Amino acid sequence: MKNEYILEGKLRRVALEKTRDGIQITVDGNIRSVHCEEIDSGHFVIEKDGVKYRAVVREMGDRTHVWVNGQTVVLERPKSEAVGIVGSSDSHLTAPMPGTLSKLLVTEGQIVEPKQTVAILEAMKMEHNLRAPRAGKVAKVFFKEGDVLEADATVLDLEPLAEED
Amino acid sequence: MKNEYILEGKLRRVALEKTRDGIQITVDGNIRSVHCEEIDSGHFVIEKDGVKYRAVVREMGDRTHVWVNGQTVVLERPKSEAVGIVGSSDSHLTAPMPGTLSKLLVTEGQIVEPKQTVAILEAMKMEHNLRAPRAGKVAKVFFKEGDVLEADATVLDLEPLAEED
Amino acid sequence: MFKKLLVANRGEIAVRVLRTAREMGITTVAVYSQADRKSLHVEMADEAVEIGPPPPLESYLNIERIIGAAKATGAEAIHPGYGFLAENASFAKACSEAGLIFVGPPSDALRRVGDKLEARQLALSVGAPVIPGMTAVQPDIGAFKKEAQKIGYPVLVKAAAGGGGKGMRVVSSLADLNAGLEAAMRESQTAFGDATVYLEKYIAEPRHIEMQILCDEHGNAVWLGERECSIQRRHQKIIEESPSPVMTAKLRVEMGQTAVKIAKAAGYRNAGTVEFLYEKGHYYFLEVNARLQVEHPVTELCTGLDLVALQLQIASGEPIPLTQEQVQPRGHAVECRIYAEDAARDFLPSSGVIAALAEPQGPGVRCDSGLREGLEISVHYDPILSKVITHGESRDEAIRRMRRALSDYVILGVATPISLLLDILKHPAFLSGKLSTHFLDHHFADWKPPRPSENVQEMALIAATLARAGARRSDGALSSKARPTPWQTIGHWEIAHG
Amino acid sequence: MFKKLLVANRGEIAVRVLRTAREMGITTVAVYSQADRKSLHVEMADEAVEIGPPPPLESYLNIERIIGAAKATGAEAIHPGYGFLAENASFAKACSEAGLIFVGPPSDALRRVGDKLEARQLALSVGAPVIPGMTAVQPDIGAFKKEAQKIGYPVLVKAAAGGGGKGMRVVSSLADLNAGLEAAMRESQTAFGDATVYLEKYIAEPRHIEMQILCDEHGNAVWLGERECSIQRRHQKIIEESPSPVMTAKLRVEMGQTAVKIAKAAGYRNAGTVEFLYEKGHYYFLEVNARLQVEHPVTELCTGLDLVALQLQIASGEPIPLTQEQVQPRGHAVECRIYAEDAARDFLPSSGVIAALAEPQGPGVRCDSGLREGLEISVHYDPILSKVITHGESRDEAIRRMRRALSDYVILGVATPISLLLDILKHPAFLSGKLSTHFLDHHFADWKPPRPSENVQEMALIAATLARAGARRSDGALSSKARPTPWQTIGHWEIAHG
Repeated sequence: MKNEYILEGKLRRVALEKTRDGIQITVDGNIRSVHCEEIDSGHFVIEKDGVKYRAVVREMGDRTHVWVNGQTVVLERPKSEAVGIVGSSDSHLTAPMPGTLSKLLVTEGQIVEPKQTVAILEAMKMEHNLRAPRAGKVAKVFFKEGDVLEADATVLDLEPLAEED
Repeated sequence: MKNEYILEGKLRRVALEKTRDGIQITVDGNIRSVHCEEIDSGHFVIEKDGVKYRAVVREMGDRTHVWVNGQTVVLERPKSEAVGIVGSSDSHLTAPMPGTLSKLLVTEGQIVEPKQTVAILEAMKMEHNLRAPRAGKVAKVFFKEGDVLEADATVLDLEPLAEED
Repeated sequence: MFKKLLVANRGEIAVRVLRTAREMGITTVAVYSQADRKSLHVEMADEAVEIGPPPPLESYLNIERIIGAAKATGAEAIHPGYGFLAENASFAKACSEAGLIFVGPPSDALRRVGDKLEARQLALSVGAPVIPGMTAVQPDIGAFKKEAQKIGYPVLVKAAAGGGGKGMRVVSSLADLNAGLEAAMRESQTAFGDATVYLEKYIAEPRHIEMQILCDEHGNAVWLGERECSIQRRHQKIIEESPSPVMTAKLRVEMGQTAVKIAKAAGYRNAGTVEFLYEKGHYYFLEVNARLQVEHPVTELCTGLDLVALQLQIASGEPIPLTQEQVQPRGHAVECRIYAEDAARDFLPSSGVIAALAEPQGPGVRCDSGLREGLEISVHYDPILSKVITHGESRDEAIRRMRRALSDYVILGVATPISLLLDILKHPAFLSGKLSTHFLDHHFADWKPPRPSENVQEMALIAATLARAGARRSDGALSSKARPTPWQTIGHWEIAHG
Repeated sequence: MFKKLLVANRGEIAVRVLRTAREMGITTVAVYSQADRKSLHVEMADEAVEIGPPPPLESYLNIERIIGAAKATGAEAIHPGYGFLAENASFAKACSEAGLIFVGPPSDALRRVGDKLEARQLALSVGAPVIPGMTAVQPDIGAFKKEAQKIGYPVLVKAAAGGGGKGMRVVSSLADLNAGLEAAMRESQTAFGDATVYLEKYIAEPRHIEMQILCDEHGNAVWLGERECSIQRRHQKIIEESPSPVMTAKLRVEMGQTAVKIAKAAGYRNAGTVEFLYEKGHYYFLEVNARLQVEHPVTELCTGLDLVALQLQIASGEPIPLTQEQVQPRGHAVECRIYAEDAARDFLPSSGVIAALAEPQGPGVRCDSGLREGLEISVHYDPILSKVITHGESRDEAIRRMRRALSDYVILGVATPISLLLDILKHPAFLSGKLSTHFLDHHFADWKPPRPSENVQEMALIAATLARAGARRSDGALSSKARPTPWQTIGHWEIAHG
């Protein structure tokens, strides 16, 4: 089988192929000489060059979380959408977690600086500052103070500054 | 769904039935008023008359092991074989676990008393006495000393004592 | 001793209290919100009562519901844990009015030490050193401006009802005073239902050192040794230890005696903590935490005592079963708090489902946890998941043991600060005991999680692919227990070279 | 300190040793038989080497393979755990000949204390009280008959190379002597590869009390307090505790000093245990266990020391880092051994797969385990699965804590003695400390597991049926992680009345 993941912004390819001697693993086309032991469902011990790696894998939607020797690596499945769509973090500001919009500090049409706090979200008994990802003009605000937001809800749209701004 | 188990030698019937108000549970035809919470796969908290029971269930072949509040209850699925077959413990002596038959203390035709040690099985670095389940005559011996036995292998058959024995 | 106890809390602390109560042969009652139906504390208690919808105000902060649950189940006493109603004087009062034992200080003492300004007065009255600042509630911004001017910027705005770093703001100049006051008041209102704030001198490089105390109704009081809790983020502790690297035997006795004096002056009862700031050989009274604290296990591992058992004994009217001389701390203990939060993104709380879990075990390792696989971490509550506490003969051994324990701790599904904690536990300043409450700002302001090595990345990619292969193979071949048995999985693969 | 350690063992003890080694920054190497590929100790080590097929003689007892693995991986030292090669003088010798540090006594000392008769002579030479019996190997049955006649029946036949109750038989009359000798010799040959047995007076109601010692190569030696291990089945300990309920401060010092004297006379080094029988105020030297014992955690919890860390320090040539006066045991500790065995069927070992597992946690609870869900418990090895050790301020607290811990311990798939242990921990004779090595024979000879109440039976039936319903529903709906997520399961059922 073949598998593709995005890791650190790069597309990585893993292939498992049955051969006469066992199963051949390639990463980005390079054969990897490893010894794999499945300990339990989603729980592996992999040995490479005499070094052992403990790995625990859980798929969670589009993301696969893998714990390897005390570090957590998050792999993303490549999106089927066409490349080129602007990342949401650039043109929209989204709620990083569910919570209550306790303070809205900008209005539509206002120009904001990068990292400027534009709203305050309250969740888990704490206040969290939502900051502008870049400079821009607030094109649209989708909520008002006191609204309860779901995770990833778009709070506001930013549009690029025109030359004259 | 309906389920049957043997518990303490008795046949017990459990039925789950969808009703307008939820799911109705009957045990041996009697409705049980309980509150069930599935915590995780095979892991339940059941409340009856204000008392909580924690239960962990694992099916293992014909047997279902259930841990309930610190006690382990083993349920058996009723065998499809016709009722009336003599239990293996009564007419055969079986190895309770895998091991080496280190000593055979009876020969075919010999009459044995209940609880008499008839063979010694060695497993896990220990000797274990195999004892006759009841009085009887050794009808057949299936292994010799030094043989390696699987769990549940029949070591010998016992036949009931005739009147004249 | 009473026969039945209701635990008015959730998560790891409810589990921890339930364990000791069960060991003492006390029947236990859990309460839970609709979000916590499948929680460990609900499962562990002998009985459990649902007390309302997920928002705390409608469940864990709902005094009427909780007292109702106690009456309905015949509980004689209520342990509040920490947070929620633990330091709520009205709740303590409502308990006693309902004929229930509140496992904590009497309502009066709670009110006295809960008001930061009154607590300050109490400390002054017994001669304890305090931080320069306001001594009474001030009605308007003008008074704050004047006071700030007097003691000099930077100043610290604090919630009078505060705790846990909530409702606190450092203000470094007059220009920022208004905004700081507003933010602190808003947060204080949300967290404690009380917007009263006050102001004090901001101590630049303090250590946070606190003293655990016990008081009973027979006039006995002991101190159980200090904890240093200087490693904080967002004014909230994440690593605690005992003894403090700067503590001397003489200073310990002095701070212990001061702590007991303050508690006695307040009419305090049960377990509590007197917090101090320490800088350059001087210490200042900070506040009283009138509850069992998150970091109490550090003291338990050093003293060999069970603070919850002692709390229940004291609450049932028994005298403290040991003298000051019998308190003999031994070795060194360290606690790391595991929050559902992203340390690389300004400690943003993280919600989700615990998809994989393996908790650390072994000699000298304790893990106080409310977790299990499949548990949903809700957005409604404080994001503390668990605590790892290690004990060793020396500070060095306790720290090395903690590093081992944390590197064995598997939690997938929510972000945790484990890799930050591991980096702190390796940092030269931490290892040499050079701590202050600004430790993280000084040394970890731009911290990013260590980048996985190319080998670790490749192993993650391979393991993820193997897991998909395994999941595929087990389709349709699953046993009725709904997970593949070992021999149904892909098993042992030896990969031939080239 | 050496940099790389090979652990020549498996199961819980390998895991326990690996934990401390990792905490000390030592690189670890595990060895494993083909049956143990998926074991926890293999996963936990930095490197792992397969050493042969499942039978111990071909793997864990294969000296050549183990030393080969150490050389191949560059390990400098070998920790043998307990059992297998732990007390094998040839192995210790082979290690030193291969330039490897054996973490244990020198080969000579092992031989000296390993021969029960020579150990007896050693004890006599330092004036330690011993049990009347043979003082040398005897060539024929005639000599045994004569000796038995002299000391009087009942007598005890023991393997000279023995330990752990293997190769031992009580003979109560001349008629049974022959059969007893044969059985003991056969078992001894199997277990230790040596059929030599000897004979001594059988003490009717002894307590088993042992003293933990440490010796270094600089001539230092300390004793760390006693453990009482009277609760035994098949001559093998199942519950151990410290301090012993019959111990006095005076007797403890006397036994401690005697133990150290014997060890010094033997040229002993590293951690070891001197075992005694105790009856009516008298104690008799029994034997030296020249290894880390199964029950060592009891001493660790009381003293706050890490015996494995001390073993590694001593083995690397460091002096014992504490004086006799610095050893200050505190509180009370109890250990329960969890074997894969059926206590209701004459402790018949049980093999199978660990189908469900939840290990006890909480303050004062330690669980040393080599288990995980899905692990196959093989017929090839000693059936110990794990140990639960609890610590409390008093014996009562430690016992109550143990009851709570055991009643939380979920193991499905193999039989365990947990319900027997729970019954022992409630028994009046146990609670009052009236122990002897025949405790189980006296009080539990006809023990049957408590019959589940009708309610418990019904809950088991209902849960089993719900599990089947759940398993069915998740067919075809499984996520790729091959187990149903919580929201795919049957969830919350409220059953209406009537």
